[in-house]
Formats: sequence, structure tokens, C-alpha cells
Amino acid sequence: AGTLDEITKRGELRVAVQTQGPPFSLVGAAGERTGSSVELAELMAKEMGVKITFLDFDWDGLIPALLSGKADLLVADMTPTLARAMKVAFTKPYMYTGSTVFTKADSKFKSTEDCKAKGTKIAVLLGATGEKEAKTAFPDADIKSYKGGGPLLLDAVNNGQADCGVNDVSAVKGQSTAYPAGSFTIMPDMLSKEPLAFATRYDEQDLLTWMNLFLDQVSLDGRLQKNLDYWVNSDDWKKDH
Amino acid sequence: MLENFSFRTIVEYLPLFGQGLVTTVWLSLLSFAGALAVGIVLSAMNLQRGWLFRVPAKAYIDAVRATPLLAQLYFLYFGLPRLGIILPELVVGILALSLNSGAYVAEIIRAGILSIPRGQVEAGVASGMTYVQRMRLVILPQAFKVTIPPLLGQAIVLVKDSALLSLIAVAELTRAGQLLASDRFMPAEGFVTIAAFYLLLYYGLKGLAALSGRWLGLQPARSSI
Amino acid sequence: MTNPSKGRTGMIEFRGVNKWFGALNVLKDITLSVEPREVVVVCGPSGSGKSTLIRCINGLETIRDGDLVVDGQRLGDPATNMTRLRTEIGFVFQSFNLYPHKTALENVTLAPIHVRKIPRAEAEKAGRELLAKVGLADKVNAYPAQLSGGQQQRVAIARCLGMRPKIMLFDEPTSALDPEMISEVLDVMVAVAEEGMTMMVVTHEMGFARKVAQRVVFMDAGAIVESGTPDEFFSHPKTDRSRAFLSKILRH
Amino acid sequence: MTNPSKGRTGMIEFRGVNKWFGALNVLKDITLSVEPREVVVVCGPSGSGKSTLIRCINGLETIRDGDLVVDGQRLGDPATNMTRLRTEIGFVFQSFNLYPHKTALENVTLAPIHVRKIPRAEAEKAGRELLAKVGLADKVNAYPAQLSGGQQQRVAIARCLGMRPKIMLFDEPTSALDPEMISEVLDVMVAVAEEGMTMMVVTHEMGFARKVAQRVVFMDAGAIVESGTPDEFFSHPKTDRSRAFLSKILRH
Amino acid sequence: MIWQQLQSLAGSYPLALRGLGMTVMLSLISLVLGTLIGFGLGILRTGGNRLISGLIGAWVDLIRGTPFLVQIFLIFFILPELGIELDAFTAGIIALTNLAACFICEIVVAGIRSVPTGQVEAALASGLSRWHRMRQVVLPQAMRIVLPPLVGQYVLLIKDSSVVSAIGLTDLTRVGWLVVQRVPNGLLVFFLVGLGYFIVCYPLIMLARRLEQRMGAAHGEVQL
Ligand SMILES: Nc1ncnc2c1ncn2[C@@H]1O[C@H](COP(=O)(O)OP(=O)(O)OP(=O)(O)O)[C@@H](O)[C@H]1O
Ligand SMILES: Nc1ncnc2c1ncn2[C@@H]1O[C@H](COP(=O)(O)OP(=O)(O)OP(=O)(O)O)[C@@H](O)[C@H]1O
Ligand SMILES: [Mg+2]
Ligand SMILES: [Mg+2]
Repeated sequence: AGTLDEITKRGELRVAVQTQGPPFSLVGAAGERTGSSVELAELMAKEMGVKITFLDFDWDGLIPALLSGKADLLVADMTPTLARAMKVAFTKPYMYTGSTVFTKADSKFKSTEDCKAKGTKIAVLLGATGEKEAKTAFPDADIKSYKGGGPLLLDAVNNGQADCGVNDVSAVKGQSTAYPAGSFTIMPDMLSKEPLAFATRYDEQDLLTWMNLFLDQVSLDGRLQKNLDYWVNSDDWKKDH
Repeated sequence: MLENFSFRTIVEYLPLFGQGLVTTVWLSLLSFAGALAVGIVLSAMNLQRGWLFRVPAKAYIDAVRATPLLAQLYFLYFGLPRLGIILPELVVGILALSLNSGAYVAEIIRAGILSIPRGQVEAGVASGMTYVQRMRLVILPQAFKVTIPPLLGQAIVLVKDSALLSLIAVAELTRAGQLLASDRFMPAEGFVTIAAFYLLLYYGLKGLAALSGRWLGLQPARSSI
Repeated sequence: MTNPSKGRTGMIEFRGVNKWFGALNVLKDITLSVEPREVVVVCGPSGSGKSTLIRCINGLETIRDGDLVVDGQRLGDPATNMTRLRTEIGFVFQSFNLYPHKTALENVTLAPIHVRKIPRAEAEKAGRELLAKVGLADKVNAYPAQLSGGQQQRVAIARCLGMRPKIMLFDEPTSALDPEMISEVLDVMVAVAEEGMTMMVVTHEMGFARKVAQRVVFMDAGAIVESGTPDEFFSHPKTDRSRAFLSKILRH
Repeated sequence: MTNPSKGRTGMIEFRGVNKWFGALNVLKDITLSVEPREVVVVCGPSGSGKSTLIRCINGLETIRDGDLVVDGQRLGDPATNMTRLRTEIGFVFQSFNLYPHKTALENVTLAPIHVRKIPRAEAEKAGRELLAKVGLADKVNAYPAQLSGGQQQRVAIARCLGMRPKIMLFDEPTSALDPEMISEVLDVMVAVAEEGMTMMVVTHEMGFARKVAQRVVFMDAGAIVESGTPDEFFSHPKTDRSRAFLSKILRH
Repeated sequence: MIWQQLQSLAGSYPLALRGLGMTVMLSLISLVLGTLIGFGLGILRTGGNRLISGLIGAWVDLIRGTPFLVQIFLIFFILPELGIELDAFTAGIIALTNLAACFICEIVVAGIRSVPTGQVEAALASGLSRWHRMRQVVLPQAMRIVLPPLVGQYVLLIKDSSVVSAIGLTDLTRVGWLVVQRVPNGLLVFFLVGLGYFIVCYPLIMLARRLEQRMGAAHGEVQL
């Protein structure tokens, strides 16, 4: 019996999420779990006709949860690198984003070039692809890896503990809304263009096939675009959450 | 996760773990030195008769003991910049560990001093020593002996606590494991390796405690009842 | 070694001294004068206040009312420098209280070096002589834990003598000792007495009292009940309480 | 109270017993027999092995070679139930070792209730009687810390008697006591001896030895050097070592 | 801005309460179980059996010497590979109980060893069995030494319980992490988290100090 049979029998889709912050995965004011990825996962469960259970881990627990079979799939704003794909099976990308540089609005670092100066303190997220990219893009800089999610990067830059931050552009945009408008300068140029994808195990080929089909379907019928427009490409979600 | 356990990858990451280990060791050493300094000052304040020094010292010790190191770390890390003090992460980390462990060290020192028999104090008094002389010549040398083992116990705690500094971007031992977990998605390899290194440090410190006990001529514990 | 003091008054003068522990009146209206070079033995039942009495003399306990004048200085008087005064008074404890982290010699020289500010070399020379005097020339570098009880107590006596005190106080110096070690300590005490030291000794060793004491003081329930020469006291105790006490300690 | 045992052999029989602490031979070839109802006093200098000797009898120390037979049972024999045997042997310690968290009565009844399985009410009745016998009828509910040393040691003796032992061992029962309290404890011990208990007593109280002991055993450096009636031993000690020892403890 | 953040924080109080509840629940259950097991281990460890005592010693060392995070991972993620499937709460309880038991074992051992030899000998001499020696004589006296550090250890364990958030339990610390996503003010959020722990832990610290003073007074603590 395949994973899909199991899910049907169980009547429950178990999804591991990491609550990295808006817009992909967050906990709303009333404690409700929501975000772009979260809603997509909910949509998946609806299409499967089962109920959904979110397993909320921090970064340390996310991969073990998937690998140990505690979760069927993993929904986070995760970049499918080739190294990672040696261990888990990624779906096809459902959106493209990329890392960007941001600074405090009144900072003396005005452009990505400025940040290449020797000794610039650059905040990145531990384990995120931005960490790797910052290392290549700013070889002379002082890279600082933080744990605990994108908002803490903004906080570090805002407090002056770092000169610039490097993170996924959608995350930066989504998360900077918690600050007064114009607190940060987000550089227009991207360090990289990266896909985002969901992950599952290689022994769950049936589920992987189904998820890929799901992504095809929702992009064809516009539901994916609607989700992204609401969460990623605008601030609309702020009104409701 | 275990069936594909990859020793090869661990070996590949070993230099990184090595660096992390070195960082953990020296930042623990510095923090412990700091903790001793903080602890000595606090216990001196705590042993005063007057409330002026004793009360603040007690309050500080209680506050530190009753709250998690994580909260203390962030309190310093996010709080200091609001006062316009921007320090490198490592410094903040060492400061946080020193201030945290210092409270526990203070309690250990106080207990050590109070464990010295009353007769020792009286012998000092009777031969006309001043308070400072008594402390320096009679009480502290003896208290030192009894505090060494619990102090090394606190050092073990401190080494493990230093893992928390990975949160504020200090590249110590734990972080090396996390890197392995996130780059290669090999959490088992990452964390088991970390555990092995911490265990190594633990046995090192424990051995030191046993040795110091023997050097200082402390009685080995009775083995059975 | 001694330094007989200023004329008229006694070396130690209790005048109507009272002391309380909470509600307990442990010293009741004590009046007692000890002359220079006099040896006074204090005895009495347990809890009668003997230790408290001699601990007041060097200020290990403080008194509530009455006067206590030691070597011409009134205790409790702001003009009296207690730390100074204590250097003139040696105190030997029942439980020795040697510093366990110091050798015999270091125990003896610690206070002379740090309190009397005597140069180390000189203090050590004097210390060795004192240890030889109490029969421990070969134990100079031994730690207290390596010494028998009797040896420890002799080091403790040497430690006091090292300060060249005018007065020596002993609080049951032999009662924590094995019987065969008692005499070696008493012998040293007899020698110190014979050199003319002013001494107050709490003890039940009646042989010692007969041999060197000029006076025996019997205490009960915080008061001095009887006081006299050893002969008088042992042969003709005047009160029922002292008779009862003597019968108990001399019977076995 | 006693229960004279099986015929020929002594109640306690040491035959060629040796004991080592590491390289130290603390008991050297000890041969000694104690008859039922006999009272034996053991004396000797500190460190001579007196405590070790009597601690072997109830198995607080184990012996390396030789035979030790107590009440007909050979120690170290797998057939011997040590816990059972110990209930037949009372042991009184120098430092009393009362249970500080139990009252005098609870100290006395603990073992009878839990070991002898005597009903609580009955054990308490017997306990009160025993405490009355040692003169502490009014201290039944006092905790050890509220009792003087002499009182504590009397409770400790009552605690042993509560088990109705065949043998009582005493390890310097009075040497941690103030002088005036010694006689109250010795009086109780004399009473126990006079009821016909088999006793081995390590003590330096020579008055007690003269009064109740049938035999005095003198130990030195782990060996029994001399053994005889009290009169013989005190008046005509045979060896130099015993003479030297007696002169020290009897002098003061 | 602070005002706006405070408002936003106020909205999260049900989440915070749930987190606090989780922390208290986890701690309470595992401390009770850990105390029982810890006493058992401590008693066995001081017993005569060298093998058992050695095994317990090695286990305690292993647990004390490795990060708690790793222990919790092994229990939650690796045990399933041996066929032992646990939900996060149970796994958290097991991991914390084990940790508590190991630390408490050490405290109990120290307490038992602090009881004067004479007490044990007195009990031996009157023929009390090992169980009665422990129950009636040794443990009641060891408690004086055990209690203050035991309560102190509780405080440390309550704080250690925050590590369970790694396996997906939403305890007080985890709530802090979640809230800081929306209200990116680390200082404020973790100050409040610290306050939450303080409310739970401070009474215990006071209790430990009171116990220590009571025991100290009984021993005649001195002024210098
Ligand atoms: N620090 C104290 N606090 C309260 N009471 C005390 C203190 N020290 C002594 N006492 C009490 O004061 C009384 C006298 O004590 P002290 O030690 O002077 O007697 P003592 O004659 O030396 O007895 P012993 O022969 O037992 O040494 C006793 O009742 C004792 O309990
Ligand atoms: N547990 C032990 N380990 C090593 N040596 C010991 C131990 N107990 C006693 N000894 C040594 O054995 C010797 C005999 O000791 P024991 O206590 O039997 O002497 P004792 O005659 O009772 O002396 P005391 O009069 O001082 O009580 C001493 O040299 C002592 O140091
Ligand atoms: Mg006294
Ligand atoms: Mg002995």
C-alpha cells in the first residue's frame, strides 16, 4: 500500500511546517496557523478529502520529522538544492523568488555594492540558502547566521547589530510590514533566483506524483496565483491577520 | 535516518566541528573566568551583614535563577543596543554566560564559606586577626577546597549552555551540527556528532573534578550503604 | 615570657558581669579577679557557663552588663581595640581548631607574621623553638590531619604561645583526647604555668588543679558558687552542689 | 533476660583471627573466648585495634582468616544469617548514634517493631519500661538533640536492651561524655552486667573494670598482650607496655 | 510603535496561556515521575551491587554529558525506527523524566552519602534489613541534605523543558518564537517569556531557600 492509501485510511494528512514568519507560515494574532504555504497545504488536504494536521517544528526538528515519517510532507519556503535533494524528494517549484539585500532606511549602505566592503556585518538565516549566497556574493564581509526566523534578521538590522540582511525577498517584504513604513531599504537587485518547492520522502513516490499534479492543477485554474497575490505579491493579508 | 547513517559526511564536516569545538572551549573558558569574577563579587556582597549590598545581590541571583538563559541572552542582545551599546555577538554571548553562571557560582562560594566550621573562625578571631585576614588566611583557602568540585560541575553546565549562543550567530559546536543538518539534511549525523563532542568535554571536566578532588585530599565518597 | 602588668588591679577583673542568651541568664552577676601570674581552674557541671565565662574575656562573647577589665582595658569601651587586646590573650579550644590547610609550623607562625608583623624568618625560628618546647620538633611540617589529638592540642598551645600573650585561656583542653594523650598535654600546660603565665583553665582534671592552680572556681547555673584553694575545695567543699559534683567526677 | 547458650564453647570465640586494612595488620592472631554471662573489659592505646576487635563480633568488620564463632554460629559461614545473628548482639557506640529524627521511645522500639515484628503497642510498653529502667521515664518523647550526652547514651543502651540480646558490646561508651555524666551511664552498665549479660566493653574506666569485669584484656598494636583478672592486671601488670599504659591513664 | 506592538502582543495572550500551560504540565508530570525514578536510581546506586551501580552511573553520565536536544531527538525521531512510535507529548515527558531522574539520582546519592556512617552502623547492628535501614534511618536524614538542591533542580528542569519545542510542542518559549514573527521586538517578547518562567520558578527558589535556612539553622549556621 502506498502513502496515499495510508493517508486515505488514516483520514489525515500530516504536514510539517516551520513557522518562519510571514508571508509563508505564521501564527496569527488569535493563534491561528496561516500563511501562503499553509493555505496551499490546506488546499491539498481538501482535494484529498482528508483533514489536515500541522506539525510545527523549529528548523532543527523539521527534516528529522519528515525523514522519520512523523510527517507525510514538508511545507516551508524551502529551496530545493541539489545537496538537499540527495536526501528528500522535492516537488516541482511552485514559485520563484530570490535572495535580496536590505538595510536600514538611513543606513550608509545604499546599494548591494556598498555591502561588499570588507568587514560589513551581514545578517543571514542559519541554514537558509541566503546564507550560502551571502558567502559568495560578499566574500570579504562578516557573515552572521541567526536562528529563529526572518523577523529576527530585520530586528538585528534595525538595532544596528548588522549592517545589511540577506533573505528571501518575499519574506523580507512580508515581514517588514510589522515596522513603520519606510524603515528598511530593500535593494532592487537579486542575489539569486531560486525556486521554492514542497518536500516529501523518496519512498513516497505516489504522494510526490500527486503533489506535482496538484501544483499543475492549481496553477492552471488560478488558485495558486490567487494565493500568491494575496500573500506574497501584496500586503492584502495584513488586513485579515 | 539511522540506516543510511553516513560516517563519510561526518568526516567531511570534521574540520567544521573542530573549529566549533575550539570556539566552544575558549568561549566557555572565558565565560567561566567571567562567572568566577561575577560570583566572587556577588558572594562577597551576599555575605555582608548590612542589607545595602546583600539585598541587590540576592535579587540578582534570584532573578537569574528564575528565568531561562535564553531570555537573559535576548535581554542583553536586544536590550543593550537600545542603550546605544553595540557589542559583537561573541562578547554579548560571553557576557550573558558569565552573568548567568556567576549567579550560580555565587551560591556555590557562599555555601563553601558557610561550610567552614565555626571553630576556625573563632581561632582566627582569638589570635587577633582582622576580618580581612581571617577571610584571606583561614576561611577562603579552606572554602576554596570544598568549592572546587561543585564549581567544576557548574563548568559542565556552562559548556552545555554555551550551545545557546548559536542563536545569536556564534559559530560554536552546536552550530556545526546544525549546518550539517541543514545543508545536507543529515540531522542524525549532525546531532550525534555534537553529542559525542560534548560528551568528550563532559568526561574531560569530570576527570578534572576527580583529579582535583584527589589533589586537594578530599575524601572519596563512601561506596555503599 | 610574661610581662607582669600595671600594679593594683587584677589581670582579669569581672565586676558584676551578666550575660543572656535570649531569655537565658548564662552568667549571673559574676565578680572575679585574676592576679598576674595566677592560675585559676574553673569547673562545674555541663551548661553551667564555664565556656561562656572565659570566652567573654577575649570577646568571643559579649556581655550585657557589668564591667570586664582585661589587662587594664575595659571590654565594650570604644577606646579598647579588641583586635589588639586579643593578641595579648591566647585561647586554647577543646576541639583544637588548628587550621587544617596549614602545617604545624605554619599554624604557629601565621598570626605572628600577619598580626604581629614579625619577619617570616624570625617567626619561623621562634615557631620551631616553640614546637620543640611542646615536644614536637619532628612534626614541624606535619598537617593537623597527620597528628594525633594530643599532638594537635600541643600545636594549638604552641600557636598561642607564639603570640607571646600575657594571658592564656583553656576551654577543656583535654576532654576531646584519648586518655593516654591527656598527660602529654597537661605536662605542657604545667610547664607554661610554671613559667609564670596568667591562666584560666576550664577543666575537670583535678590532678592538674592540685598541682598548679592557686584557686579553683566552681560554677553552677551561671553563678560562681564556690572559690578557694584546691586543697580547700577538694577536701572541704562548702556547698551541697559542689559536693555532689565532686562525688560524681571523682567516683569512677 | 539472658539465655545461656549451648554448652561447651564460649559465647564469643576468636580462634587465630587476623584482619588487615590494606597493608596494615590491625588484628594479629587473636585467640580469645568469652563465656556466657562473662564481662570482659578491653583496653589499650589508641589505634591498638580495640574497636576493630569488637566490631568484628557483629560483622561491622569482616575478618580475613581465623575463625570467629558467636553464639555457636561461625561468621563468614554461608549458613550464618548475619542479620539474624545481629539481633542477638547489642552494640553501644562511643558517639551514641541515636537516630536524630526519632524520639527516645521511637529509637528504642524501631528495631523490635520492624525486625522482631513485635506489635507496636507491646513494643512501646516494653520500650517505656526500659527507658524507666535507665532512669529516663520522663524523656520518652524527647528527641536526641534535646538530651544530654549521658541521657543519649542511656537511651542507646535501652535501644540495645529492647532487642533482648544475648551479648552486649560497648565501644568506649563513656569517652564522649562530660565527666559528671559518666557515672550515670556506668551505673546502667553495671546494672546490665549484674543481670547476667555477656558483655565485652572497650573502656578506660578502671573503676568499672574493677567492679564488674571478670577479665581485663590489654591490646597493643593489634595483638592481645595481656589478659587477666582486674586485680592481677591493675596491681601486677606483666608487660612493660601495659605498665607504661597504666601509668599514663592512672596518673592524672 | 511600541504601543502598537503591545496591542498586538495583548491579542496573543490565549496563545501565551496555552504555552505556559504546556510548560507547567510537562514540568509537573515529568518532575513527579523523575523524582520517583530518581530516588529509586539513587538508592540502587548506593547499594552494594557494583554492576547495577556502575550501569546507573554510566547512564547518568551519558545523560548529563550530552545536550538535551539530542536526547529528545533520539527518543522522538530515532525510536520509531526501532518500532517505538510516540507522540510528541509522550516523547517530551519521557525525555524530561529521564533527565530529571538522572539529576535527581545524583542529588539523592549525595544525600544518602551525607548520613553519618554511625547511623548506618547503628541500624546494621540492630539487625534492620536494608529496606528498613533506608526507609527508617537513612532516607529521613538524607532528606535534609536532599531537599534544598532538589527544589533548586526543579527550577533548572522547568527551564530545560523549553527544548521540547524542537519536537513540535508549543510551550512558553515556543510561543515566544511564534509571537516574535509578528511582533519583531525580541527584547519585549523574550522579556515577557522570562517573566512567565519567573512566575513559575520564583516561588520554588524561595522554597529552596527557606528549606536551606531551616536545615542550616538546625546545623547551627554561623556568622563570620
Ligand atoms: N550561642 C548560644 N546560644 C544560646 N544558648 C547558648 C549558646 N551558647 C551556650 N548557650 C547556653 O548557655 C549555657 C552555658 O553554656 P556554656 O557552654 O558556657 O556551658 P559550659 O559550662 O561550658 O558547659 P560544658 O561543660 O558542656 O562545655 C548553656 O545552657 C548553653 O545551652
Ligand atoms: N576503615 C579503616 N580503614 C583503614 N584503617 C583503619 C580503618 N579503621 C581503623 N583503621 C586503623 O586500624 C587501626 C586500629 O583501629 P581501631 O579503631 O580498632 O583502634 P582502637 O584501639 O579502637 O583505637 P581508639 O582508642 O582510638 O578508638 C588503627 O591504626 C586505625 O588507623
Ligand atoms: Mg564548655
Ligand atoms: Mg576505638
